[in-house]
Amino acid sequence: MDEHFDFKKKYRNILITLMTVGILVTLAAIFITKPGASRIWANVLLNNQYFMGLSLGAAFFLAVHRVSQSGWHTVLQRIPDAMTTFLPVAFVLMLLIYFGIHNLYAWTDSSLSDKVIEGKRAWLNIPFFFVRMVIYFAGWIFLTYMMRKNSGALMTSADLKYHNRKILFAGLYLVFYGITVSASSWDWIMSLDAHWYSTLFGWYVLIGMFVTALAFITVIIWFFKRQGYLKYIRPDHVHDMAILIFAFSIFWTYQWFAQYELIWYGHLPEETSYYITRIHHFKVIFFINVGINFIVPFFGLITFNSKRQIGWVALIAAVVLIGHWIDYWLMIMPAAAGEKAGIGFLEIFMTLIYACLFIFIVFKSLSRGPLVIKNDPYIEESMNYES
Amino acid sequence: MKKYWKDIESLKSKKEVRSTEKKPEENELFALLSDPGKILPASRRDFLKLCGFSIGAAALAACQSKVSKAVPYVIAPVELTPGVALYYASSYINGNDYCSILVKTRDGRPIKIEGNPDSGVTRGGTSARVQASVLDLYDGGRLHGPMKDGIPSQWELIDNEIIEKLNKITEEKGTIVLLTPTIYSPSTEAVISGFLKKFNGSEWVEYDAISYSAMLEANKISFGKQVIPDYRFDKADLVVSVGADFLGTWLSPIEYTKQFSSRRDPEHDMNWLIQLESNLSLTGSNADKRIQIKPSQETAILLNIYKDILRSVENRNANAPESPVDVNEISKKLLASKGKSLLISGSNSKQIQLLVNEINRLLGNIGETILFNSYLRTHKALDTSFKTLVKKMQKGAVNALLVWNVNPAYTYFDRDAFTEGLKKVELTVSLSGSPDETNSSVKYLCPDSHYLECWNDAEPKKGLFSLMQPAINQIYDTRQMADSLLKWTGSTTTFHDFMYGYWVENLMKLEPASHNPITFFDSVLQKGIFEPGTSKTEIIEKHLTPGILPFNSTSIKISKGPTEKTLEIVFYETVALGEGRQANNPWLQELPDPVTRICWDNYVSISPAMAKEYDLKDCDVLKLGETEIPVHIQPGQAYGTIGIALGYGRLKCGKVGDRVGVDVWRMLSAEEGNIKNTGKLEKIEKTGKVYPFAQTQTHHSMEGRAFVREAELKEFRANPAAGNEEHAYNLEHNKSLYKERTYPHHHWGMAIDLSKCTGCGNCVIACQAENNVPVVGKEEVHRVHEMHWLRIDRYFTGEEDNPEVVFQPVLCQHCQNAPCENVCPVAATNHSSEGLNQMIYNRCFGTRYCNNNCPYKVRRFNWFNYSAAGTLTGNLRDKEEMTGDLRRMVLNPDVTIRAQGVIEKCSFCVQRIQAAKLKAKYENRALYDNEIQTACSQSCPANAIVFGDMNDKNSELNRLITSGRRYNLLEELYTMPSVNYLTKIKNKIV
Amino acid sequence: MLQSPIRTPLIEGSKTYRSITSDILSPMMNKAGKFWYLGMTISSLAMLFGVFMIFWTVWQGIGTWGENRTVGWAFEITTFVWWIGIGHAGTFISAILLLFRQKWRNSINRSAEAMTIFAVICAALFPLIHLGRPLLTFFIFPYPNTRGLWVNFNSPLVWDVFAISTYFTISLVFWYVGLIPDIGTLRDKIKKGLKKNIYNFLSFGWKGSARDWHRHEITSIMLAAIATPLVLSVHSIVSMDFASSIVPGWHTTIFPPYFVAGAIFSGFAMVQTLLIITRKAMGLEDFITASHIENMNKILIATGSIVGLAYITEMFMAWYSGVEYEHYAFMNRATGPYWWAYMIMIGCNVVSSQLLWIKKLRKSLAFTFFLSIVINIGMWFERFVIIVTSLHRDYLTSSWTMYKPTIVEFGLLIGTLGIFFTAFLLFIRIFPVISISEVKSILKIGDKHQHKSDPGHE
Amino acid sequence: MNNRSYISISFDDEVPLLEAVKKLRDNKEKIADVLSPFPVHGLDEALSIKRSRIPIVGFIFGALGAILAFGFQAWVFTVSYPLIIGGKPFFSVPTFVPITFEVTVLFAGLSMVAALLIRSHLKPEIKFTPVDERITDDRFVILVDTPDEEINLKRITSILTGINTVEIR
Repeated sequence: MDEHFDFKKKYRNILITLMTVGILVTLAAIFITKPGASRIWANVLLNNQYFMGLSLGAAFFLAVHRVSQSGWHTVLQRIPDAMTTFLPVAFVLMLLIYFGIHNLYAWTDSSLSDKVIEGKRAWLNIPFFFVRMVIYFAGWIFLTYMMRKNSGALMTSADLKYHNRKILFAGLYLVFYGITVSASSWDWIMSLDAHWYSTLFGWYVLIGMFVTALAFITVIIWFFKRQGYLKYIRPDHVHDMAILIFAFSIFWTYQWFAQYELIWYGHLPEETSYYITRIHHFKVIFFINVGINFIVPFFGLITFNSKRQIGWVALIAAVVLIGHWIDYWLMIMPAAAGEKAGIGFLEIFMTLIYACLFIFIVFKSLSRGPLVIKNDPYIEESMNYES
Repeated sequence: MKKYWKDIESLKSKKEVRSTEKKPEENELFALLSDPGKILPASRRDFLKLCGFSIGAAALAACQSKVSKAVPYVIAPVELTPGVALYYASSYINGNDYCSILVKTRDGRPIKIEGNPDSGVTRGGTSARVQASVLDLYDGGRLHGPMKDGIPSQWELIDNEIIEKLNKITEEKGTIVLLTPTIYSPSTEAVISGFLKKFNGSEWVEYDAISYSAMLEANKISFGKQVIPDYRFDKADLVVSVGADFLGTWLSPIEYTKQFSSRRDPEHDMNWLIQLESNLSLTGSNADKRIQIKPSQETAILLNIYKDILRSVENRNANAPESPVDVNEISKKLLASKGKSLLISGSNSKQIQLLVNEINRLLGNIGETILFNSYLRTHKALDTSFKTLVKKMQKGAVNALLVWNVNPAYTYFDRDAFTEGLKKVELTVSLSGSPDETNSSVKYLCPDSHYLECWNDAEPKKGLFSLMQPAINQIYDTRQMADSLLKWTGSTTTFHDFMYGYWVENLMKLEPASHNPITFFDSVLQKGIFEPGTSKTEIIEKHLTPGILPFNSTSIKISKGPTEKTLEIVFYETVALGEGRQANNPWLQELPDPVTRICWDNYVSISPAMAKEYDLKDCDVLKLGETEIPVHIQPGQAYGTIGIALGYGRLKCGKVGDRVGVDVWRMLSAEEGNIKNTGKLEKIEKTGKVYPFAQTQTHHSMEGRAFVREAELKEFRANPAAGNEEHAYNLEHNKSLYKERTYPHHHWGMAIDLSKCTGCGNCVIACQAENNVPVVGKEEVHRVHEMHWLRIDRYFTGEEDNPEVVFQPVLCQHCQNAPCENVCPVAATNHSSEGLNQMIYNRCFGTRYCNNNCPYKVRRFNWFNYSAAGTLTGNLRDKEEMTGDLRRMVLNPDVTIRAQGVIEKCSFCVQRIQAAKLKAKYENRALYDNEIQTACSQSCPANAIVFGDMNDKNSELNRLITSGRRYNLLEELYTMPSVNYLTKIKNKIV
Repeated sequence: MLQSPIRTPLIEGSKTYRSITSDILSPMMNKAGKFWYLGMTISSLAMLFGVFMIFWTVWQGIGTWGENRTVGWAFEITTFVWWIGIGHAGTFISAILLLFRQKWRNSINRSAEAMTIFAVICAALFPLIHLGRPLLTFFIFPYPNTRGLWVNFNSPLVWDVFAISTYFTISLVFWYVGLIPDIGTLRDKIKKGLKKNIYNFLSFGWKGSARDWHRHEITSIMLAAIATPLVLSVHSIVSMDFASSIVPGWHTTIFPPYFVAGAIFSGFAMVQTLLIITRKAMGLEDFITASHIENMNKILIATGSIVGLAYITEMFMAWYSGVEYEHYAFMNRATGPYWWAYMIMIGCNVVSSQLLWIKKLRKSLAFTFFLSIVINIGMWFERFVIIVTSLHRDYLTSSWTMYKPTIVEFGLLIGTLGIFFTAFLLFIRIFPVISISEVKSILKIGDKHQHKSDPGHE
Repeated sequence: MNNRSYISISFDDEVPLLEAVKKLRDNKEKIADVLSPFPVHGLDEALSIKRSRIPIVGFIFGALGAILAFGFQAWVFTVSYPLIIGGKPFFSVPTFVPITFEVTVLFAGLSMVAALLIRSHLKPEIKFTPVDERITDDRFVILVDTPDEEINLKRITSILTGINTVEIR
């Protein structure tokens, strides 16, 4: 019950080494292959979005379960809680975009005389862009902080008011996140293709974030269990995580399909432009994206037994994590870097830097308290959970 | 165009049968029946052919007497092949309207009228009225036979009685009056003069309801000839029209539209049109500059123009009151195009017409744009002669009145005087073919046949002749008017023989090459027209050399400007209904007015500013004197004026037209003997009632969307894609997610030149006739259930009070990426390998999804069983009786009629495409360019619509669609329509 | 199974297995009251009215409706989508809540599923009668016809046919499979007579064997698993009827999930309407407790907010797209001639459901009942707004027009309401409205007393 | 089944039932069947009932449905009667997806229900005599397979002493 995660020196060293390697290779890649400023900045944006998405998705996971008064997740709630601690860092990283904004967003060019972009100026202008960015992050950081604080308080106090407050902030987070996840994805991703629009886009990104967060939580569970922690997480919990990955991968595919199908069907040039760029130049990646994110979790987790083995589920989750990285790549790169886009050393190692940083922060946070919040009113229910 | 005649040429050798005026079908048939012992050799094949034809024959015969079984022909009529259309060249004559036409018949039934491209007058053009006239043939409301005192009678009995009475009157030195509209048939004129000779003391009075008598009188003074000159809009660089709707209704609109539109080609030289008018007319909506005036201001405006021009041409001064509008520009423009301009006025005031003549003389237009060699003969009547007649009748000085084809009891403003006079006439005979307000109170009805059942000739313009020939046997027991007159004169010849004789005697000599009367007549009959070369020199009388016209501007009276409060009324004819002769024609009734887009009604047009002032809304009912009439707010109506259409509110024309709209003829008045088409009104009274219109377009702005793309001529000259910049953008941006389809063989397409289109509505009726489009009636149009496959969208641009007008014919665009096709669950609409968007009626079960997804809204749903092809019997919704056995004879057998609950739409006249392809295949050749004409492209008097194969690099269509003006409607949707529009180029006068 | 002590019990009152049986079966064992007869009379009259209007439509033609050249779909498709939407709550409750371990669903799923089936029947009527030639409906099926022509698989309407029939079949089967044990109970409770024979026949010989229960449970959960994406797909496909077109206001990618959310929203509202009456009329307050109502209210807030978010997204995107047609379509929605419908939609769906944040209102039965009706109206108007305001002013301004419904169209709506309530009233007297066996299986979870007295059962 | 003899042990609650099952199985008694008014939690494990293969049936038939539906649509559009529709390709995969999905679900769902009915011998029957009419109400019954009723009755009663049974016969 009073399990503490020990963020051993060994782990730290590995992470720091990997990060250093990442930085070195990234720099080398930049100087040797000369990928162009757009592609570099697009990578920054891609990783910002991806790892911020992990945090936001984790918070979403918590919020949904808390609001629906679900008990089973209680034993593992510290993991997503820890994932949300990355958000302030994500904020700083996102602010970096300021320096590359002209390389990324065509609409920042004020000399551009384009009727469509002219019409969007009220929304798409640099000051407002950053004002919105600050608002989004302020809200996310504050609400996740409050959620974390109240659930953390239950480590020491058994007062039900923390529990209730935790639920309250979860509800507020859902509302705020529901609105801002759409708006932020329009801002940061959709506006890369300044003409293109899709009403579904925000929700599509939301589900992507959720699936990645689920996958990441699962991978962490696997890792911790390997390290001997989290004994009380039983196949029943894994089963539920697997069901969620399975279900929301299908749901993601559904949204992917809904967006693609409707645009394919309507065949209006202002909409198809998005897919034309991606299918014509990146056909393989385009279909790999659907393959990884749908077929792998679907067939990998369809049977009863496969859902109950943490090793297997974590493997599928890892593939899904890569899959959704590709998904973001497809959303961002073709628009930002054009035909020069590709997956090379730059992409892989810059992601490595981010991943190490992210894991470092998560582990750090996890090491700050017991892995189980023993005063949570649902803890006993969760420990004894049977699916 | 010559290629077209392939059809008719093939008839040449078979002409004899026609010209003998036998009715071989019937004669042979009955001969056979009466001699059953006679065995005729007929192969099985012949037998089948005959069986096929017999269906048509039976249908025909059914109209005369009940036939309980079909009897096949045993000897085939030579020229008939069942299922193959025959075309007869003929002429459309209805009152003052004239058109040289080809009558398409199928299995003995005329089903479609097409323009005769060889005619020097109408040049292949038609009008909505001409197109619709074929339906009049099958009007069950026509008089079915001779009647006496309202009781059906026999021709022989009636003839004897009339002859007896006429003779008696002549003996007693009484007066016999023959009352007709203008007659421009030379043979009929000869018959009439024979009649007048025979009955001593008889008179012939011509009466036109819409009269141009002031013009005739003025021309008599100005030019010494009481004729309407030959206006040449094609020669005029500048047309200034004061209230003359020459593209719509003025004099000879088909001819003028042809001429005018030939000068609207921006690639060549474009003319200018300045229109000064009160109502927004069809011409006004096509004008480069339109100035709103009150009718009372016309004189002052013209005087000012006169003053300017006189000063500049002859350096003389004239008095003129202050002009209500700035005429400097007009005068300047007129002077700049001396000899190449044309000033016309629609007024029926002698003074104004004199003034117009004088200005035209000063400008040197006489002999240039105003010619007299082939003057117009279709309007000859003087109002004074009819007025005299009415006076005589009232005095009882007329003993016999023979009325043909005029309806003064309805159209004459002082109709009470006429009807009162009519009662005092001993012998009243009407020769009109349809019931009307006049012949409902005459003693003898000797109904005329429909023009498609008649022989006749015409000389609409001096020296330009044409023939009319029957395309069907008489449906009813009717007799053509000229035959009746011949009979009563005591002649034994038929009018056909009489006419033949007349032509051989008088006209053959005009063609020195011909010697054989039979071949001469037959060749004319085959072509439909006879236009012997007219002499090149003008035939204006010598003494009328310019400069000494008997004209004195000081004699012109200027009526005192009415007070601001007084409203002026302008009475006008609508393009569809004219004076109301064809009021019983449902096609015409349902044709939306080109400008107001209202059908099945007339109304008071009122300007938006005035409506605001009087607190009027659309559809409010007003009381004008004794008549109650609804209001329509019409942008572009001159402030202080209202417009009301004549020709409505008939009471005795038949089921369709009775009580449609309001009769306002009584509100006319006469001035100096000429009937004015204007009036005054002291006040407007609101009744508080509301009357819903059947209006097919209720939103009049394009809302900034580029449906009709426009440019000025100057811009166009600088950049052929002016106003069409979006097209290039769209071409670049319209990229496909998948491979685009190609249509390697034929790819049918169409180009519509918006610069040329005048919006007249002729194509709408042509399409309706060709494709069996049902009529739905007023109530249904009001419920937005109209069925026209082709509509003409009309948009206003600019300010509300003085809008510019653009027209855009919209039909199925035959999109290559058709949104409608995708969504049909049963694949009832799909694409042919030749690029046609096909509609399979019997597969359609009516989800209307295609209609929702059609961005052009060109699909039409059969909301009710309109055509009697419904799947449930007994639920027919046919207020206009379009589905009676007789009316259905107008149906084109090549086009399926559509059942209740199915969608229908334009097919690009696929039946014509298939027929032409078959023919070409049969003749083992490729299709010629322009060989296939859709109903709309064929009938367009402005040549605005061109149909063809987009794959044919040499086609006219390809020339048009490769021009910078080409664009597609809503092309940003990437539907890739096969219908292309060409930008409207306006020759703006700033 | 352990339950956290802070949770409210799922079933109130001190129930035993036997009392559960007798409580739930009482309507089947006793004579109907006069209110039942009154309700039956009203709803069957409404049904007859609707049947007459259907006849009238088929006989006369679609022209008897207010639709026209420009507005090809209006009232009927609005009502169709409305019913289909209502038909989503049942499967949502049965399937998705089952997967999400929401135990409280056990006492409401049966009636919600029945509601689904009746609503789908009402909905399925409209695609049929809205056809111009309803007698040829069979054209829609891909059968080998004499011309070798199949159907157009590109058309969302064909997808609709597959989606709705699959949905109906699976819902019906799911419902019936769940009913079998309860019919067994009925069979054993009724002593003799025709009724017993009928229930005997319908019970499929249910014994209650452990193996049967095992298979029954697995089948139920697997049906739930496949019904979950099914329920999503059905309304998504219905939304594609609109979204795959190119009509501005219809063609928008958010439609599939947004329609699903809207469907669940309206479905739950209808469930609330029915359950609040049913629990009162049939004395089932112990099974369908205030916390059930509150839980459903929470789902109403969630789905209502999603719907509201979708409205905002659509509005924003219409502006953001820079496409004038889109822009106009949405401006016209809010400020055009049908602004009132838009206001009803916003007011009834977004504003009203947000009131449920207030705990007091969320717990108030009267308010919930009122609100559920408001939401039902609002959701009808949502579809009306989407369909009519988009169509009546689309691309070519020349074709813009207005739509006004006729009495016939109102008759069809009233008629389907009649069919729905008639069917529901019959259902509550023929089958148990609450799943007896499922309620029994949660009896001990919910009951604190039982829990305390018997702590070691887990 | 009915012509064999059983000993039936009735309970009025599932807790003693589960205990009894455990005890009986520990004593190697052959439990023919356990009848209950609702699925008793833990009974499957107690009786070691193997997880049903109904989901596999569903998967197989679902896959069959998917292949049939997709194949049929593709065949119709490319081989049987290709029509040019809206300029779209004949083999238009995105539009085949919805129907493929629906047929998959339909096949899977119906096949699983069919499997349930067949495996559990559930079918409409005119005559049916339950072991105890209260099984569907509040009785839990264990049927123990037995060749000799009297001897076994005693043995079983002794096994179950201390467990709250309603009736053993």
